[in-house]
Amino acid sequence: MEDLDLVVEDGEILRIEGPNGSGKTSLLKILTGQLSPTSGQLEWHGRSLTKALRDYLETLLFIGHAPGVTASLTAKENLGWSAALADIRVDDDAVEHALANVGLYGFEDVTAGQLSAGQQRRIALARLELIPRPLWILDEPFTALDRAGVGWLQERILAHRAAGGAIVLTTHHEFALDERVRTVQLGVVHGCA
Amino acid sequence: MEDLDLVVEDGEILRIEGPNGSGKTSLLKILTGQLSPTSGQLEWHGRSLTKALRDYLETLLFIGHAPGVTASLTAKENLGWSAALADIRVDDDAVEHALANVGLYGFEDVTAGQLSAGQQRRIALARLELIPRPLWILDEPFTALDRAGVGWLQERILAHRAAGGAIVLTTHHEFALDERVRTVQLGVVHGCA
Amino acid sequence: MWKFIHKLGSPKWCYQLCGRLQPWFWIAATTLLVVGAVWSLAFSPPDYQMGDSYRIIYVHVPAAILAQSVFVAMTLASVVFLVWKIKLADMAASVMAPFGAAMTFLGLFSGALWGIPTWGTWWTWDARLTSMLIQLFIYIGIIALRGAFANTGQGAKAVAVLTLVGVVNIPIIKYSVYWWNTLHQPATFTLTERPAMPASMWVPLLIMVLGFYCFFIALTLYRLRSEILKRESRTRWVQEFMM
Amino acid sequence: MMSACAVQFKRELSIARRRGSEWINPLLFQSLVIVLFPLGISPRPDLLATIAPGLLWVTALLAMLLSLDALFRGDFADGSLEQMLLSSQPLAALCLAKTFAHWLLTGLPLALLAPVLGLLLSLPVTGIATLVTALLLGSVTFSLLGAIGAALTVSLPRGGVLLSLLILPFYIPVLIFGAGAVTAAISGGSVAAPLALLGAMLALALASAPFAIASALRISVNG
Amino acid sequence: MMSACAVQFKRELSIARRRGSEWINPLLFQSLVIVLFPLGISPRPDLLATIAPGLLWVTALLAMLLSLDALFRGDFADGSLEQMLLSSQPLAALCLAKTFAHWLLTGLPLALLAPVLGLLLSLPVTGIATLVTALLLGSVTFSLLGAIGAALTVSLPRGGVLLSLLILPFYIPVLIFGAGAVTAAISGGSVAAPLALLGAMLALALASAPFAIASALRISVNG
Ligand code: HEM
Ligand SMILES: Nc1ncnc2c1ncn2[C@@H]1O[C@H](COP(=O)(O)OP(=O)(O)OP(=O)(O)O)[C@@H](O)[C@H]1O
Ligand SMILES: Nc1ncnc2c1ncn2[C@@H]1O[C@H](COP(=O)(O)OP(=O)(O)OP(=O)(O)O)[C@@H](O)[C@H]1O
Ligand SMILES: [Mg+2]
Ligand SMILES: [Mg+2]
Repeated sequence: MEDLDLVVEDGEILRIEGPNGSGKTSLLKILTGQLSPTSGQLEWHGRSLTKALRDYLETLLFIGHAPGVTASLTAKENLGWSAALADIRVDDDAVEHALANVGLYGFEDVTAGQLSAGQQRRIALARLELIPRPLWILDEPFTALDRAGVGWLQERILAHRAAGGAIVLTTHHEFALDERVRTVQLGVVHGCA
Repeated sequence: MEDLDLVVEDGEILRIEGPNGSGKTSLLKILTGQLSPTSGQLEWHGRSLTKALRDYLETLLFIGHAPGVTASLTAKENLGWSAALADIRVDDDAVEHALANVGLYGFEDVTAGQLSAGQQRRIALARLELIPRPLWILDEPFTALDRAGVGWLQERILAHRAAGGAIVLTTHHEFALDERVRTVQLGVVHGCA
Repeated sequence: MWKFIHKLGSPKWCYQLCGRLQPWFWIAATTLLVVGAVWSLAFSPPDYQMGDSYRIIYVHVPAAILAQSVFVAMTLASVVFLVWKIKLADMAASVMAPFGAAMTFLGLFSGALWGIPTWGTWWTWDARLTSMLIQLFIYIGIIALRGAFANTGQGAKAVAVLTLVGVVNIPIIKYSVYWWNTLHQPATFTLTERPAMPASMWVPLLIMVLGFYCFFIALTLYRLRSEILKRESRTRWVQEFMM
Repeated sequence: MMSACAVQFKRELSIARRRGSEWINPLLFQSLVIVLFPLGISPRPDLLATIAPGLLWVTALLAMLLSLDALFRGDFADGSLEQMLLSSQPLAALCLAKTFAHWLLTGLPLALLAPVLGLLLSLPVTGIATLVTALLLGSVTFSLLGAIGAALTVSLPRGGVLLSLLILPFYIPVLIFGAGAVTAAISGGSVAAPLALLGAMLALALASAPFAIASALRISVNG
Repeated sequence: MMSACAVQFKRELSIARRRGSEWINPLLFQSLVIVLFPLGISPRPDLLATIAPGLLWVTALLAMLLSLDALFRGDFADGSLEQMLLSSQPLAALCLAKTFAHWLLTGLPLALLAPVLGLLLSLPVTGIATLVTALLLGSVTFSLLGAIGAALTVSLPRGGVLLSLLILPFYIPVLIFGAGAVTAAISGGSVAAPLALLGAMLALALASAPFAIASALRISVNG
């Protein structure tokens, strides 16, 4: 990967673009502190990320390629667990409300394994409703969503920015957002033997 | 699922549309003879599908949600195996050519597990180049592809139709094809307890 | 004939049929079991070798025979289910399995009890005993496999395949006493010969066996009815029925 | 943190409940393997009684080992593990909750079943109480150590056998003192020493395994 | 069809080659479990010699069983199995090729290793030749029957223990005659009868298992 100098600020959307295999997922993994960069360094609020990792994670909501939805739990149980991991207390109403917002009203007590690809994805996205975190990092969040779902998610992202949150995302989707979205273009890939 | 009466003919593109969970994947599974419909029946060239299944499968190329690409084999080995399953003989040149066509030139001998999500998907799509079959059934083929990949695949689909082939596909993507694409709209889902 | 099979495949019709047949089998089972039990315990003579301990035979043999018959019935049901896709056959197989397992256990248990006075040990690794133990494990495997699937239809088919594979054990149980010379005695009842026991011993035994069969059928009909209601609970006829 | 652990623990139990009678499988596995021995070796009761303590321990160990492979596999495949890693909760504590649930669903039932199997193998009754106590202590250690192996192999496509290879060497001390305690109880020797050693191993595992599990998971998920 | 099977077979071998020394894992597993026994039971050579034939068979059986769980799991997860099902090639033949590759990578090495382990357990040399022959025959049956179980459980999140439950009962006859043949060879009895029975079971499995595997796979993939 070439040189890259990124700054993400509150109230900003950063979109990472690039062809398949250009390293978007790897970059997000670096940004979430999962991979350490081969060179260069990460800072958060002026502190090195490795040192401030715990505090950093408390501000972060990440949804990756794999949605992190357990097939043998119901939609509600899945969200309850996510909330516990984020250390917030939620009652049944809040969870049901979040699920209704992502269009899963009536599916609260169906085990996730019985839902379609897009519906499982929506369970993961319901975290955005349930867990208030300033920084969202989303890897291909529009995957498997239908048109209504894409529309909802775009609005949700704009609303989060409006509320002062920051979003980093990758997507191959045509992205119907305004000009205030910063885009980073990653290089083309060259085959290697 | 409601009543549905579908006829797919040569030289035709049939697009199945519908919100998440409306049964698109299930419908494709029925069309490939994997699931049997609870009611109704399938015919192929005037014969019942269950009887003509073997002949039918010889005309079919299916790419589903899971790409069918083995992580510990190289791109080339994966395609060689796909060709063998389709009972066609291919030489190394043909395989390399197909891989180059999907933008994987130089990645022929990298194991698939080391490639990005979109690159793995491209290995699966290289089957469209390598294995000549009249009927393509594709479930969300644009998933994980970058813009160039989407463009390539759309052209490839049009070329296949022009050559007299038939295509059935599902996608939530805005689909930049002409008015000759037939679209079937599946119903909205209602939650169940 | 085809019409009949088709009709039998309709849960509603079958539910009613089971309801009509059920009382008769309960009556037959009770009568046969009571008569058989009284006769065998009170009236048939003690064995000249084994004394009174031989009376275990009146539980042991029916249980052992049922253990195998139930599995054969499950196999037939599985074939019907796989070939004609009649869901009812699977429901029947699913309610029979626990009963078969129970009978296998009873056969093993009574045999073990009986072994103490006659063979001087409650267990030996003899071919029949072993194949019977395998049978118990096969039953348990079948029940476990069904429980492991969240999707009922998928579990049903998987269980049907396993049942077809498992049926190879039945001839092994049956013929183990001929193929290997073992401690265990060969069959009492065969179609070609008269039993070697005196009639006062084998007639009550036959009654007990028939009684066990009737009990099995009655219980299966009863449990099949509740299984039908459970699996068809979303259909209109069940909902109307429940109101 | 306590509440996150409690939720994690409840989650494991719910998953197990959804999957029905799965907790019974290790028990059946142990029973089946124990049945294999008289079949393959010899059904002589005196011989069986001699090998009974060791056989019970080895089969309980194998039953636990087999069930361990799945401990993190599902969570890894569906991305839940990634979420756990990115949570601000201490990963070691979450892992401990998971491991404890695993023990509750396998180790505990195995320890409670042991007397029955022991009697089948004509194990003298004087050994039964020690057998259960030793298994209760030892199986927790098995769960904790095994979870390290499960964490290390979770990203590998065929973990099963490799996991056994990694973990079996560490199980050996537990096995020796566990089976030793039972043999001592039967022959009238002192059982306090081996049981105390089992307890010490348990304490050691409890203090260090959670951190090992957590770092093994980080390595497996992020490569 | 022959060529598709050949390619399928080569594919399995390439996958195994990519994964490196994986074929060695069952051997190590068997060796480790065999080591557990003297540790857990007693290192007396006469006792070990008595239990050696059975122990070798039971451990070989367990080693194969463990490796079987992964037979179709990877192909199921990445969609390759779906492609095999939708191929116009006969699924049973493809499954046979897969199963044969599995045997070549586990059963064969286990049979060839057996003499070494036998000598370690002080098994009389007169039994060695029979041990290898019997294991060669029996392990193919193990692979074939085990593949049915693997196919039935491939879609279940935690197949391992359940697979053992389903398949062990069917392994028991093979085990009895296999261990019986070795014991007979040592005591100077006739080995022809048990070996012939092992051969018969193999023939039966070979004729029917591929179809059972194929239909089990269809059920697992499509529900
Ligand atoms: C755990 C131990 C035992 C097991 C698993 C067992 C198993 C069986 C089985 C499977 C049958 C059914 C035969 C058939 O279908 O035709 C049977 C029948 C019978 N068993 Fe046992 N048995 C055991 C112990 C004994 C003992 C100790 C005795 C008495 C000495 C005994 C006497 C009989 C007799 C007389 C029959 C009737 C034979 C016939 O009518 O077929 N069994 N047993
Ligand atoms: N294994 C299953 N068991 C039970 N129900 C299922 C199963 N798989 C899917 N369904 C149900 O079938 C319906 C249709 O699912 P399907 O996967 O066909 O949807 P889809 O149209 O492909 O959706 P998506 O756009 O999200 O891929 C869903 O409502 C889902 O609840
Ligand atoms: N596990 C791995 N081992 C080695 N190389 C890897 C691994 N995963 C990814 N790579 C390499 O890193 C590069 C970037 O991969 P990455 O997944 O970040 O791409 P991406 O931009 O997310 O692509 P996509 O749009 O297809 O999701 C790829 O060229 C790939 O070959
Ligand atoms: Mg990516
Ligand atoms: Mg779909």
